[in-house]
Amino acid sequence: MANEPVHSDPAATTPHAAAHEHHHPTWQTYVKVGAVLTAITVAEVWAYYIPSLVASRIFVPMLLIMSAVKFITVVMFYMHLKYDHKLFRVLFTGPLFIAALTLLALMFLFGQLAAKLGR
Amino acid sequence: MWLTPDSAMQPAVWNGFCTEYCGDSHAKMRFRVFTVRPPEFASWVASQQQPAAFGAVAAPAGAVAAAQPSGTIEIAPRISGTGAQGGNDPAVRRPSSSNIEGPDTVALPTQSTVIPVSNIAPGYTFPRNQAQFDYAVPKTPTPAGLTFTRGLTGNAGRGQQIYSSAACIGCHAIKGNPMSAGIVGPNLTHFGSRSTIGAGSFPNTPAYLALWIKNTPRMKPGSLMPTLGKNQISNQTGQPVTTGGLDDQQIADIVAYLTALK
Amino acid sequence: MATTAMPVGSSTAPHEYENSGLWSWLTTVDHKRIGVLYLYTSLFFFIWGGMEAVIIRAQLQGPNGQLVSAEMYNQLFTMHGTTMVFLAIMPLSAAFFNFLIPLQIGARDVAFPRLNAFSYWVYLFGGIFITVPILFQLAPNGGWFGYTPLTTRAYSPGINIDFWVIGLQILGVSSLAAAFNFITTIINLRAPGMTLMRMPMFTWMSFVVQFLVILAFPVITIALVFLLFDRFFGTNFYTVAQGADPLLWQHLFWIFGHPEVYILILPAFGLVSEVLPTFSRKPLFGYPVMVYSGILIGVLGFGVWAHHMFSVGMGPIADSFFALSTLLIGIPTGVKIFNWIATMAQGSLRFTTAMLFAVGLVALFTIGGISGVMHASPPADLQQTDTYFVVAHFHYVLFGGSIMGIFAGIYHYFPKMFGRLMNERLGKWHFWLNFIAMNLTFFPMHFSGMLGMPRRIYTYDGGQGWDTFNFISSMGAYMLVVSTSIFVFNFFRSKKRGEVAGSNPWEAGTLEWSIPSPAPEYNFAVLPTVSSRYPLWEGNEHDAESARINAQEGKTPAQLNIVLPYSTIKPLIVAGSMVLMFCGLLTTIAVTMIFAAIMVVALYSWLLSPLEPEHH
Amino acid sequence: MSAPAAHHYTSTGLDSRKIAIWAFIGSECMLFVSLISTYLIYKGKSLVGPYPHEAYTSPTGQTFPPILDIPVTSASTFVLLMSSLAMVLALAAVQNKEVPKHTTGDRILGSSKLWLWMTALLGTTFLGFQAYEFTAFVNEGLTIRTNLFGSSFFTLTGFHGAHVTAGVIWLVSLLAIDYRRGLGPNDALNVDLAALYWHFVDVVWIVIFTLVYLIQ
Repeated sequence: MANEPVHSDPAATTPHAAAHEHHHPTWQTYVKVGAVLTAITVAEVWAYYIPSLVASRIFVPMLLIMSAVKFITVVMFYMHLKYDHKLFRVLFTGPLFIAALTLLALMFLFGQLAAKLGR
Repeated sequence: MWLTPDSAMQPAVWNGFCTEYCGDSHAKMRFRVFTVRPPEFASWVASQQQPAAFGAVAAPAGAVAAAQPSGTIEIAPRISGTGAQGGNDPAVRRPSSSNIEGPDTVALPTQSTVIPVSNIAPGYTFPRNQAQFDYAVPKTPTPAGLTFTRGLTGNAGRGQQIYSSAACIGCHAIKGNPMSAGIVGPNLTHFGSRSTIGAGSFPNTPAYLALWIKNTPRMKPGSLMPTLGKNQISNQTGQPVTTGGLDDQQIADIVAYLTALK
Repeated sequence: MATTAMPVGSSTAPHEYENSGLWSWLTTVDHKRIGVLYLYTSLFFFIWGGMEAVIIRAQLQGPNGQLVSAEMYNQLFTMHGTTMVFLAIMPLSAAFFNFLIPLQIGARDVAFPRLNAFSYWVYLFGGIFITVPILFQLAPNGGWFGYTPLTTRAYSPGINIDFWVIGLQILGVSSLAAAFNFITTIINLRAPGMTLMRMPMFTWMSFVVQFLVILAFPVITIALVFLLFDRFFGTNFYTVAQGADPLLWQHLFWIFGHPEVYILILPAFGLVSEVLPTFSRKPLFGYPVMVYSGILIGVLGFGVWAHHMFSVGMGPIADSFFALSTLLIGIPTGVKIFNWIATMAQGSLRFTTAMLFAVGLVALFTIGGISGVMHASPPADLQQTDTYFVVAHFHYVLFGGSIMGIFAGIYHYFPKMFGRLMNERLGKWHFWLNFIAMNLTFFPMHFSGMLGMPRRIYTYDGGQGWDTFNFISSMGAYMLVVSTSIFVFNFFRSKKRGEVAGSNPWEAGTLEWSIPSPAPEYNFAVLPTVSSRYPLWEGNEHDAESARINAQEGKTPAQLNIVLPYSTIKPLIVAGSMVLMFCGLLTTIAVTMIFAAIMVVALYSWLLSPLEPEHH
Repeated sequence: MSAPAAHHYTSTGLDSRKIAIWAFIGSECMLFVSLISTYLIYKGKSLVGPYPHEAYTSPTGQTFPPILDIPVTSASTFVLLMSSLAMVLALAAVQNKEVPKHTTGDRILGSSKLWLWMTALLGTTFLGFQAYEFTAFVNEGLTIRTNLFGSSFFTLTGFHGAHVTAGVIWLVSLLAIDYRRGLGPNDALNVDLAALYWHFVDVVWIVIFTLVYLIQ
């Protein structure tokens, strides 16, 4: 939830504990991640140009999944959510969760959800 | 929304309010719901679909040519609005709820008589006796200082000419009066059969109607109808109305014409 | 412009803020002085909104009132709503956020002191921007909710709604800036030993409120951007002719609107949760339950918005979903009420004025809560929506809830802010008059509402059964004027001649009471350690030691080797130029360009200048 | 940027500004979700004017091809992805500036100035693509006033573009500081904030690209 209390709060650590270990990934990792992202983007655009695929029912879910994978990849690796303090994960996933629910609710309320699923 | 009156229910009228905020006229968006029996409702619907009951030009495709009564109307003595609890302006007193002495007052049916649907009289059989439902009659006092000359008699025929040449036709439509085809204002084809004017602001009597036409924005703030009475202060310009203003006699004629549109 | 050392205050008469010249107030970054600024400004707007309410009640005292015209009435009730929500209750809560949070968590100041000053100045200029138009009869007249299509250019061609749209955007910036500041402060600047589950309840409720702000305000910002674009650039987000759906505004507004009403009430809940334990001499009953119910209210707050829209015909599925979620959110609120009652049970109660107001909240908010749950069910709401029943409901929760809680907070924390106690006798007069007048004013509205009196009507016909109820309400409103003036008199008199209060006049248990009153500029001589929820009541010897040091008066920051941030005028300049930049939309684009440039220059100079003297 | 006085006590050991930027990103999530849901709500509801994916013939017989240009937008998406890569390399360069050369084999690929330049350049290229796309649409008869698609599309991509512009200005300011006094590890946090903001703006474009351009 957005403001779940952080249980692993270092209660009485010395005022300035050694900042959590700073082992950020190497530049090779970053370039590999960049390549993966590019590959997914190319796959998405390529899928767009296959009429049979576009007409099929799995086109939209497939694209959403690929976009979600890219989203998570960038957030985890480039924004260091994987390596940083758990607090940032809560600060980001909480609002993201509420935002996603609001988006789904709004689309349902305006009848677009049925339209999209019904396609 | 469904209202299902139980069988024992006598004909009644219910006060309605529009509660969606819409600006200056929000407090004056009221309506009435009349509970009637099906045949009365059918006769009302049928009569509403007829062209104007007075002065209707024979429409090309076989419309019923209504009779041409040369109705005259005596404007009731000076308007005064004594609201139920005493309007705070002594000069304004509400007229007693006298019936309209019009050319074709319709005898009111007693509740028991059932009117066969086929026999659709040009008027309609609706409980129009205001006294019977006093709580539904608006008791808003008329604005202070807005008066109408007393004892004028309006002629419906002349009223139709004035109506058809004045600004009215720009906003209002009357089915059967080809000149009048405006859609901005309400349709006046069966204006005479309405029980109130200005969305429940005032009872539909000649006295109120005359004041209504003379200076609508003062009668109901926020209404889009311009000030028509000659040398009344117009709310758009703040100056007295000179060009195209209607004097009291012209207004009386229009009142006669509108009241004839049963 | 290093801060001047603070003269040694005599322990008898509490010192005024040392260099309290105008310049020191314009450049302050001290969270306590910003809190006091918020308090003064929001009390002024509270009285301003109250005056608008009195004129409304005078107009509705009897049928066919002639006091104000329809146009003026619409501007009055719109500004009454907007002023009370955005310029009075939220900033009154912000006054307590600013003043209390750092003191309660044992911090020297908020995380970003200059950003804190910026939020205040944006609020002040935004408040002036949206309040001045009513003096020229150009005030917004679309209602505090501003439903489209009425507020689109086609149906509100005037400049009124432009003031409203731009005013709310400005106030949104102020709230958002403050929210980021407080989230970081609460997470990062807690005293050693103060885990999240040892934080005082007011800070917990503020924590939830800040998340509500950062998640709710962006949504109304977008709704207002759409309205702004529709009105100024001819886009068609709300133009039905182009196939748009005006309900988009209602949905976006209420996605913000409902969390907003929790933003208005949770700080008052927090203040009551501080006052009740203090005057029951007992810790708060069920602390963890209170924390989790606060969080649950915060999270569920985003799932209930459409109960404001049962009558727009969203269909049975949506109606029943939002009815259920609204009923669900009633539970954590109810849990809080029971916890407060349990706190008072078997406590040795001392009915000071603050305690009376806190108990007043528990009583009146419960009435408001119950009348709220009534129209959680769509069939009942179809009858009650847009009638005075709803007006009664939200005045019970806002006046009976937020304002009562805030008055409790003012009486409770006045000594800590100004070093003097407010007069208890006047306080009791204020409470009882306020309590009676509040009920006189708002209880009859339940009946006129159920009899079908619609909201926002500037007049009504007699003989519909509403006349006596409206008359009683108006009399109650005039009584409220009397009770509020007693409060104002008591407030300003006690600042000068109130009884001198030591550091802990109420023998409360939380950290803010361990330092002298009024609190020194550096707050804590040494960072306090915390090992329980009430350090002054249950603290171990380590806590007591730090509390003893902090209680000493008259130490200067230099003596204590404490570095305080520079006072700076830059936040004020950035805020001022931002607001004037927005004014450009109403005048010429050149004005916007000029002030945008000034804002960017001032912003860069702010960001590049050091926060505080380099630590040698 | 003024380096924070290091001795300030924090209860989590983290820097306050990093907490603030993450809260800001959480808040911006709601901002962009409102914009995106409005676009999705109004998808397919435009009464007139050029449509995103279908051709349109106006009553006067004028025909409009589907207006969205996928190849150009795919290129601009690739440019923004690479700018994210450049940004993260710039951050790594700043963080490991003083780490002795021989051990940095796996940490830095070039100087911070290089990568900051690359990020800013790629960002500006993306803005160039946007500007080209906007002018192309206006010439083809789709302005912000034409229909619902125009309004919601231009507002959504406009807001995103404004955020990218702010990001580029932030990066150029960092570059200026880098040239004036160099960016060392103790400035790393300021670059980290800019990086987080930049990656967030890129992630929002990833969602927009799929929802607006690829899904019919």
